[in-house]
Amino acid sequence: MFLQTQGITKEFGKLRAVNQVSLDIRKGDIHAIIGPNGAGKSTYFNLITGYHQATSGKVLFKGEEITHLPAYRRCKHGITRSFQITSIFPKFTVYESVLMGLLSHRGVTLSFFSASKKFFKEEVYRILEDVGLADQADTLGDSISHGDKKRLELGITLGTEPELLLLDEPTCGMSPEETESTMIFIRKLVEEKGLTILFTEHDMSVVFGIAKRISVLHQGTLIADGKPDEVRANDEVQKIYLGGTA
Amino acid sequence: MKRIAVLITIVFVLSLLVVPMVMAQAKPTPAKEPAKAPAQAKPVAKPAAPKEPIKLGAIYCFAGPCYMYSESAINGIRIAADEINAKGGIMGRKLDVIVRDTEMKVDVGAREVKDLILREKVNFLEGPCSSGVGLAMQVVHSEYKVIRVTTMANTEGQVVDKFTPYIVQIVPNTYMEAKAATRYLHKKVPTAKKFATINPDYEFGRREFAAFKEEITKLVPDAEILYEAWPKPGEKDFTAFITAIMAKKPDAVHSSLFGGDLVAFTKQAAPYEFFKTPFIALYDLPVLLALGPDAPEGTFGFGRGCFFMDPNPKMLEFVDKYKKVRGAYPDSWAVQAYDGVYLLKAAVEKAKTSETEAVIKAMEGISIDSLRGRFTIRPLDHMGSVPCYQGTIAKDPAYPFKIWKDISRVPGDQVWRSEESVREVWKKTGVVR
Amino acid sequence: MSFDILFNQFMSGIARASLLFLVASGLSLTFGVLRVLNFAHGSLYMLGAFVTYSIWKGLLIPVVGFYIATFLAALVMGGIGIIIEFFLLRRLYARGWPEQLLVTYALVLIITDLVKLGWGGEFLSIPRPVPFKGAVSLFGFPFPSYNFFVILLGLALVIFLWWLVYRTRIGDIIRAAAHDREMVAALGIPIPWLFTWIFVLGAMIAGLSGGVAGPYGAIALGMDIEIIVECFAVVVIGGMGSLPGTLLGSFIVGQVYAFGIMFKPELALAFIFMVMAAVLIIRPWGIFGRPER
Amino acid sequence: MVIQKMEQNESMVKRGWWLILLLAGAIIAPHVISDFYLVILIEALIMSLFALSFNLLFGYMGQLSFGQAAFYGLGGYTVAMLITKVNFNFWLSLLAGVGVAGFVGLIVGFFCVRLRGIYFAVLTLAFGQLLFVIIYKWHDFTGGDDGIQGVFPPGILKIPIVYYYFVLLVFIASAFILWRIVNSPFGHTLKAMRENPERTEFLGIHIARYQLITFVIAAAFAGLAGALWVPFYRSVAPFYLMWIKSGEPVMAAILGGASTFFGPVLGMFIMTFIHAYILGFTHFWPIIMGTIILIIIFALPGGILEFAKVKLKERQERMKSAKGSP
Repeated sequence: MFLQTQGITKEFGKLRAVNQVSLDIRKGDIHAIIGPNGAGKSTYFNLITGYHQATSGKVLFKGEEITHLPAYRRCKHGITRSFQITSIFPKFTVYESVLMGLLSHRGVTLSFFSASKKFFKEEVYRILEDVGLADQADTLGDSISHGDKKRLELGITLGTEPELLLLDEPTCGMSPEETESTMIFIRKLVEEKGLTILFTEHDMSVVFGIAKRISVLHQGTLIADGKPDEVRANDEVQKIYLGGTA
Repeated sequence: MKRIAVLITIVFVLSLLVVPMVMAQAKPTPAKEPAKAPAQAKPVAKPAAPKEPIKLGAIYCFAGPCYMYSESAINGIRIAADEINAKGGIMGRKLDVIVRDTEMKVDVGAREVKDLILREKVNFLEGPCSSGVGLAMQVVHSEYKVIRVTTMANTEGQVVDKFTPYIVQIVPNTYMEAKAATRYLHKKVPTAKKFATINPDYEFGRREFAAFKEEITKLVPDAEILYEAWPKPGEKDFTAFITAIMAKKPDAVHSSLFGGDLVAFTKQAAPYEFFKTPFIALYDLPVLLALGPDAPEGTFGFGRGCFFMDPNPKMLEFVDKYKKVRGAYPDSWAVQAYDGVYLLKAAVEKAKTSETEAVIKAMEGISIDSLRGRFTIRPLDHMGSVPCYQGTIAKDPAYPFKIWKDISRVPGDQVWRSEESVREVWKKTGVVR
Repeated sequence: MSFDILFNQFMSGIARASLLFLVASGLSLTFGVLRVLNFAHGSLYMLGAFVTYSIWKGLLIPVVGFYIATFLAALVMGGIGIIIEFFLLRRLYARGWPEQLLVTYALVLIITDLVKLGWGGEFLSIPRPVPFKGAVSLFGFPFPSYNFFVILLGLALVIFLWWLVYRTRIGDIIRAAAHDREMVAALGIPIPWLFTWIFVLGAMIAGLSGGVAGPYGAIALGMDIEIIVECFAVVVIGGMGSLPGTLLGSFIVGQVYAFGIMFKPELALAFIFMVMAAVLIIRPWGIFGRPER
Repeated sequence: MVIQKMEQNESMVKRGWWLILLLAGAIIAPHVISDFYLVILIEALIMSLFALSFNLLFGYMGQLSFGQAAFYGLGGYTVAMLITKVNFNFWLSLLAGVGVAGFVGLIVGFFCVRLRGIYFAVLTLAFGQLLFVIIYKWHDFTGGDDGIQGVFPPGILKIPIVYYYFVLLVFIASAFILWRIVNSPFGHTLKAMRENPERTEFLGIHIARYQLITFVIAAAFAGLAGALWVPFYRSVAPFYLMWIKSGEPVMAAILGGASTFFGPVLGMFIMTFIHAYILGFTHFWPIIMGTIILIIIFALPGGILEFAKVKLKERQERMKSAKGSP
C-alpha cells in the first residue's frame, strides 16, 4: 500500500478537525479530497505532510510509519506539498528557486565550497520547461504573474523529485486556460514520472476532470470514497454538497 | 550591477589611498578645546628661538564619571602651559598642548596614544583618568619610548607591578592613599575592630581594598572584615549594598567610592542613618559640591589635594588664577595636572634637552615646589613623594559648600611601598630594573 | 539570617524594582506595541533627569519645586518624543525593525553628546524633596521614605496605565494594535497618529522616571547605557507589551539583584541575564506576553 | 540559454578586474599613507572581518544578533590569556581563540536558533551581556575590569606594517572562505531559509540545524577578528563584549548594505575612518557619527551598496527601454 492513514485524528482543544479518517491512496493515482469549507481537508493534508502532529491514529507511507516524523524528514521520504497561499522565494530568481529543491533532495546542501551555480543545470532547465517558465529563468519570484507563481511553486516541489505530491488548491485564482494547462500538466506528471497526486480543490470541473478517485470529508469525517461517478451518485455527498437532490 | 560595483570600488580604493594621504599632510587645526573652556589670553608673540615647540599630549577620558575630572585636568594643564609660554616657554621652546579623548575605552586609548606619538610627534604625555586605560596605554607608549606623567589614574600597577621607565606618577598611588586613609580612620576610631568595605569593582577599587586590608591588620591585629561590597563602577542604586552592610553592624566602614557613585551612595545611605557608623571615602571637592547640604558632617574623607586640603600661598594664588579662568574652585585633578606640567619643565631644563632617555635620568631624584608643597621623584620606581590628605566633613561659613576640618597631610614617603617590597613585587611580575 | 535582615533586603529590592518599573513601563509600551527595540529609551530617561535638574535649579520653589520640575520635564520629554517619532521613526514603520533599531542606536549617541554639551560632565544631584527626606521605621529597620514615594508613584502609574489600556477606547486600540497592526489599520484607525501618541507617552514616562531618579541617586553621564539593558530584561521577562508583565518583571529583577548582592555579590548582575535568557528560551513571549500571531 | 552563459563569464572578468584593483590598492597602501592611518586601516580590516561574520547571520540568514561582540571578545581573551599566562604559541592561540568562540557559539546558538526576529535579537543580547558580566566579575581568572595587558605578537609581527600584511592576508582568506560559503549550496539554503523558512522546511531542510551551523561559523570568525585585534593593541578588556560593541557591525552592515556581500566592509571602513578622523578634532564624535547614521538610513535606504545596485538597475532599464532593444 502506497499511503495509508489509519483512524487519523487531530484535535485543536475541544474541536476535532479530523475524526478517525482511514484512507488508502494507491501509487500513480490522482486522488482528490473535497468537502465544504471547514471539512478538515487542509488539516488532513497537514497531518500527512507533518505540518501538524496527529492526536491519534497512524500515517503509513510505503508501509513505514511516519506519523511523528517532522516535515523535513517526510520530505526526504518523497512527500512534498504546495500551499494554498502560494509559497515561493520572492527575492530568488525562478532558476534559483527550482534549484533549491534539487539541492536539498540530492543532499548537497551541506557542501560549503563548491559554487551552487554549477549544480544540476540541466535538471533545473528541464523542470522549468515542464512548468513552462524557462523563458523567465532570471526574473525574480515576486515579479511574475500569479499563475506563474503557482507553476513556480509546482516547479520547486518537483525539484525534490517527490513520489507523492500534495497540492493545496493548485488551480485556485487561475484563468480557465491556465487551469486547463495545469490539469494537462498534472496528468503528464503522473503518466511520465509515475507521480502520485493528492490534491484538494473547490472547482468541481477540475476535480471531476482529472481525479481518478475522490474522497469527501464532512466535519472531519470521511463520508465517501471511490471513483468519480460513484461519489457523484452517492446521496450523502449530494445532501451536504449539492443541497439535496440536484 | 557590475558597472556600479566597479564605480563603488574605484571610489573605495581612492578613499583608501587619497583621503589618508591628504590627512597625513594637512596639519589638522589644533584640537578645539572642549566647548566650556573660555578663550585664553593670547600668549605674547616672543620671537621664540628657531627650535620647534615641545609638544605635550594631554590624553584623558571624556566619558561617564571621568568626563568632569578630565575637564578639570585639561584646565590645569592649559593654565600651566600659558604661564610657561608667557615666560618664554621651556628653554625658549613653546609648549604646545594637544588634547585627546580615550572615551574610557582601552582600545581607543591605545590608538589615541599611537596617534599622538606617530602623527602629532608629541614629546611627553599626561593622563589618563581610568586605571585600566592607563595600564593598557603604558604598554604602547613604552614601546614607542615616550614618557607619560600620570596625574589621575593612580593604580599602583603603573609604577610597581607593570613598571616601565617611561612612567612618572605624581598622584598618590592606591597603596599610599589607602594606607594614609586607614591610619586616619584608625586614629579617629581606635576601638573599631569589625570593619566592612565597599569599593568599585575594578583595578582601582581592588588595589585600595588590598592596601586597606594590609594596613588595618597591622594597626589592629584582631581586625575583622565582615563584608566586602563590590558594586560595579557607575552603579546608581546602592540600596542593596547599604542594607547588606548595615545588617553586619560594623564598627567602621572603609570605601574608595568616588564621583557620581559616591554621590548616589551618600544620598541613598543617609535615610538608613548609615552615617552614624564611622565611614571614610573619597569625599573630594566635586562630590562635596554636588552633595551640597546632603554632605554628611562628621564623616571622614580622603583626597589628593584640592585647594581647601592644602591652603598654602602657592595654592591660594592658583585658586585666584583658576577662578578667573574657570569661574570655579580648582579640584585635585586640576592641581595635579598643573603640577605635572611644571615637573616636565623642571626635568627638561635639568636635562637641557627634550630627548626621552636624558629626561628620564633628569627626572629620577628631581624635586620641585608644587602646589602641594615640595616632593621628589623616587629614582627606583618614578613614584613622586606626593602628599595624601584626609579630613572630616564640616560646614564652613566662607564657602557655599561643606569642606574638611582637622585636615591631616601625610607626605608620600611616609606611606609609599618600601624599595625592598617593590623589588619583591618585581620578582613576581618579572620587571627587570 | 534573621527575618528582619531578609525583610530589609527584600524592601531594598522593592525600592529598586519600583524605579525599574517606572522606566521599563515606558519601554514596554514602545517595545510591546510598536515592536521597536528602543535603545534610546534609556537616553530619554537620562535627558529627563538632566532637564528636571535644570528646571528645579531654575525655579527654586522651596517645597513643591521638585514635583513641578519633574512634571514639566515629563512634558518636555513628551515634546522631544513627538519630534523623534514624527521625523524619524514614522518613516521607518514600512521598513524592517532593524533600521528602526539602528535609528534608536544613533539617538543614543546623539543624546549622550547633547547632555555633555548642555550640562557639561558634572554629576548633579537633587536633594530629596521635603516630606520624603528621612526614613520610616519598618519592623525596627529604617526604610527611606523617598523609596515609598517611588513605590507610590509606581503604583499610581500602574493604575493610570491599567485604566488607559484596559478601560478606554484608546486602550482597546492599543491592545489590538499590539496584537495585529494590519487589522487595526484595515479598520480605518489612523495608525500613524496612534503610534505617535504611544511613543510620546513612553517618552513622558521616561522623562518622569528620570526626574524621580534625580533625588534617588546621582544624575550623571552613563545613566542611559547602564539602565537600558536592565529595562530590556524587565520587559522581556514580564512579556512585551503586557503591563502586569512589566510589573512582575521589575519585581523579579529587583529581588534577584537585591538577594544576589547579599549572597553572591559578584554574580548578582549575571543572575539577571540568566533569568532573562531562561525566560526567552522557555517562553519567548514572556510570562504574561502572548505569542506573536 | 547561450546569452545567459555569455553574460556570466563577462561578469567574472568584470568582478575579477575590480578585485585586482582593490588588492593592488591594499598592498601599496601602507607605503603611501601615514603611520597613524595605517593603524586605522588595520583596525578597519579587522572590524570588517567582524562585520562580515555578523552579516552571515543578518544579511544571509535574516536574523539580527545583538551579541556577536561576546564571541569577538572571547576570541581576544583566549589569545590574551594563553599568551600572557602560559606563554602559548601565538599561532596556536589564534586558532584556540577561533575554537573557543566557535564552541561558545555552539552553546549559545543552540538556544538562539529556535527563536526568530526580535526574540532572537533580545536573546543574543542577553547571552552577550551574560558573558560580559561573567568575564567582568571573574576577577582572578580574567583580570576583571581592566582586562589583560602585555599581549605581544611574536618577532617581526610587532612592526605595524608587517602586522598589516598579516591581517590583510587573514582578511582576504576569510572573506574568500565566507564568499565561497555564501555562494555554495549551503549558502543557497541559508538564503532560501531567510526568504521563506516554511517553504524551505518542506523541501527537506532542518531549519534549526542549518541556522546553528551558520551561528557557529559566524561566532568562529568573530572570534578570529577578536584574536587579531588584541595582539595589535597589546591588551584586552571586558567591554569588548558589551552590547555597544555588538552594535558596531550592525551599523556597518545596515549602512553599507546588508543584502550585499561587501556592504558591511564598506560600512565598517567608512565608520572607522570617520570616527578616527573626527576624534582628531573633537571628543564630540558620537553626535557626528549618530547624525551620519541617520542621514544614510534616510537618504540611502537599504544601505549604500544596495541603493547603488537599485539605482544601477533603474538606469539599465531606462537605457534598455530608451534604445528600444528587443
